[in-house]
Amino acid sequence: MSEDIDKEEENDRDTLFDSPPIAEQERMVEAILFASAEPVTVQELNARMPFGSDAAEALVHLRKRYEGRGVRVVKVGDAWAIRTAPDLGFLMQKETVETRKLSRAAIETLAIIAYHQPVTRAEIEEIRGVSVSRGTVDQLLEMEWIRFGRRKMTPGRPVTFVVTQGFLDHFGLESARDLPGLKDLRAAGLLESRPPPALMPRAGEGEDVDEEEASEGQSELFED
Amino acid sequence: MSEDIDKEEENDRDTLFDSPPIAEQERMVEAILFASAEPVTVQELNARMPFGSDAAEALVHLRKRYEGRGVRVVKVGDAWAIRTAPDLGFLMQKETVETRKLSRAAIETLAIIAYHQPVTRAEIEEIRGVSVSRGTVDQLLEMEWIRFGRRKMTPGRPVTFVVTQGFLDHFGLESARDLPGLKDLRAAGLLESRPPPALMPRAGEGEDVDEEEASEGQSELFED
Amino acid sequence: MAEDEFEEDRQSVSERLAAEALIVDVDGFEGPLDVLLTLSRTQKVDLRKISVLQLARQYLAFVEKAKALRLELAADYLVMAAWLAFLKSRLLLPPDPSEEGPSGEELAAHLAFQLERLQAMRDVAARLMARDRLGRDFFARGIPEDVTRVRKVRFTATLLDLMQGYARIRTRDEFRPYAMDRDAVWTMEQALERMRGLIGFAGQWTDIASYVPEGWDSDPARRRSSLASTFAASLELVKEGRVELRQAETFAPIELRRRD
Repeated sequence: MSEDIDKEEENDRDTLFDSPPIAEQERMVEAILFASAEPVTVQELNARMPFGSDAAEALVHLRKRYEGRGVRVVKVGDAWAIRTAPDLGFLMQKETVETRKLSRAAIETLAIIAYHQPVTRAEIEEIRGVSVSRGTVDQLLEMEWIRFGRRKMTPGRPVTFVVTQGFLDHFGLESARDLPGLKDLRAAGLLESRPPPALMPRAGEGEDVDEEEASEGQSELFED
Repeated sequence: MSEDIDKEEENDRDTLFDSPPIAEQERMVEAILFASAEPVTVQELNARMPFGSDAAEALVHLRKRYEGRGVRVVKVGDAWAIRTAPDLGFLMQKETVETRKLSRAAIETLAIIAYHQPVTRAEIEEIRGVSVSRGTVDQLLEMEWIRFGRRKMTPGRPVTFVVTQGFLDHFGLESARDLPGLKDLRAAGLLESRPPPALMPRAGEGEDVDEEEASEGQSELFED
Repeated sequence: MAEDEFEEDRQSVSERLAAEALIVDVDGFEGPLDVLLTLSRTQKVDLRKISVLQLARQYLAFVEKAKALRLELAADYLVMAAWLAFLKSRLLLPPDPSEEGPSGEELAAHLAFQLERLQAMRDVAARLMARDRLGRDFFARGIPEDVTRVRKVRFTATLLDLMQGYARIRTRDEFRPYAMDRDAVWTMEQALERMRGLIGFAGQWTDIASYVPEGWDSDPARRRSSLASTFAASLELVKEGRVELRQAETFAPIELRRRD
């Protein structure tokens, strides 16, 4: 039995002192990020690395190491990925994947979801002035650029849409806060959802949303 | 050779058309190797890079840069690719632990060892009424629930088995003496005083026959 | 600047195009708000300074033109036209203090806000789509190495399992042959045996239910089984010519009598 006890003590020591040196952890993060086409969260990195590793710290080092190189360590939402430097895109005609051309309606709907998220279908219709076709939303869902968010706590509890990590990855955004022109739009009050005065004609017969509370989520998402 | 002459001509042109600096070429090779779905030959690299580039030289630099890193530049046939460092292969595996109930044969063997330790294989077979398969004992040894005890001072000096500290920990026992006795078992309704069926095969009688298998098949039938 | 010199010309071209589009291709517009936004561009001012009154007039003219050309206009276009006509009248007439609801200026301001917001969304959408994009300008790993899943089985057992296992050995019950639990089954053989001994006394018509063994009529499963086997045994006895059966009507008791 004393043998077993010795062994246990050893294990304890392992967990206390034997997390890999940070240079080694950096190599591990490097290998995992290189291997994956999809962004990997810090949580998942830690889960795959030996006990006691600190992927977040290793990432800081790794990111610096790849500054100015042909590939970069980029942040995508709460995950990390390695992507080629955009200035070298011209070398990659071979790798270019022809993405399905999005309709104007789809592009506008996507932008509205990105800048106004979480946003209901009725709110999108209010902004665009026309009803949103099912196909448009379906297409964006299928591309995994948008997903369902929380339901609004308004009558009818309508579903909301938010953009995904895939969206951020595709457009090279660290977070939804980095959307181009977001600050200007907010300063100009264009992200506020102003309730239309009575008698105003409205687009579509979307869900009956209480517009007063419609923009509550927006601030939540973008405020730090 | 004409090739060499061509190359020289190329080099002449280099000076004329400003081939990218070698550091830049290294970045390009890095990005191409990263993004390509297949290993890339030097020839193809040169074809994709700006005129006057020397992918072979850039590769030498890139290869050196990745020495000792989490990924390496490796030659695959006559082409080049970036691959995870072999010593980090374990990071590319995700372990999922599945908990399964111990087989009836293993539980019974374990129970006999716990109640009768130190006990020889022959004794286990005598008590169980069937021969004990190697696999069952090995499994229990591997789980570190049993270990070898002292040899018996009987002819043939057979090895004995005893339970380990790990076993006691798992079952929440301070010592093997804390196992409930036969009386407790009966009081708990675990011992039925049903008479044994006639013609009970006894251990030792048919050692050639693989009784273990037969009983295992049977236990499967009874397991819920 | 040279650009300014061409401004006038270019505008007139785009205006002409817009006018043509308005006339022939109503379907090309995404609803009344889109039309209004297009019309507002002809005012050549910042959307914040737009004249909603002028815009209302332009829109109404557009609807009139479409009507003259007998173009089918969707209901939303007509709703918007009616509303803009109403807005126009509010903007033109001095405010009536007795009137309820928002003022013409408030309505106009909101319309201007909607147009500005829609334009802003279109602008950022264009900026978004012009960004460096994955798969076009920058690229993900070309040869991803999938994470292989290694399944590791961990065996476990409880103290109860252990005790039960040991108890099983001590009681040697592990070779009990497999048998269906027959506690609630009264077989036809059993019924036949029981009835053979009893029918000698059945000189009178007797309900066959009375042949169900004692203690088998309370539990539903047992009652069902014993009744079925008693009935089947009765049929067997009829076949043997030892008894006769009768039933007065559907669902009435089935009665049995010895055959002499």
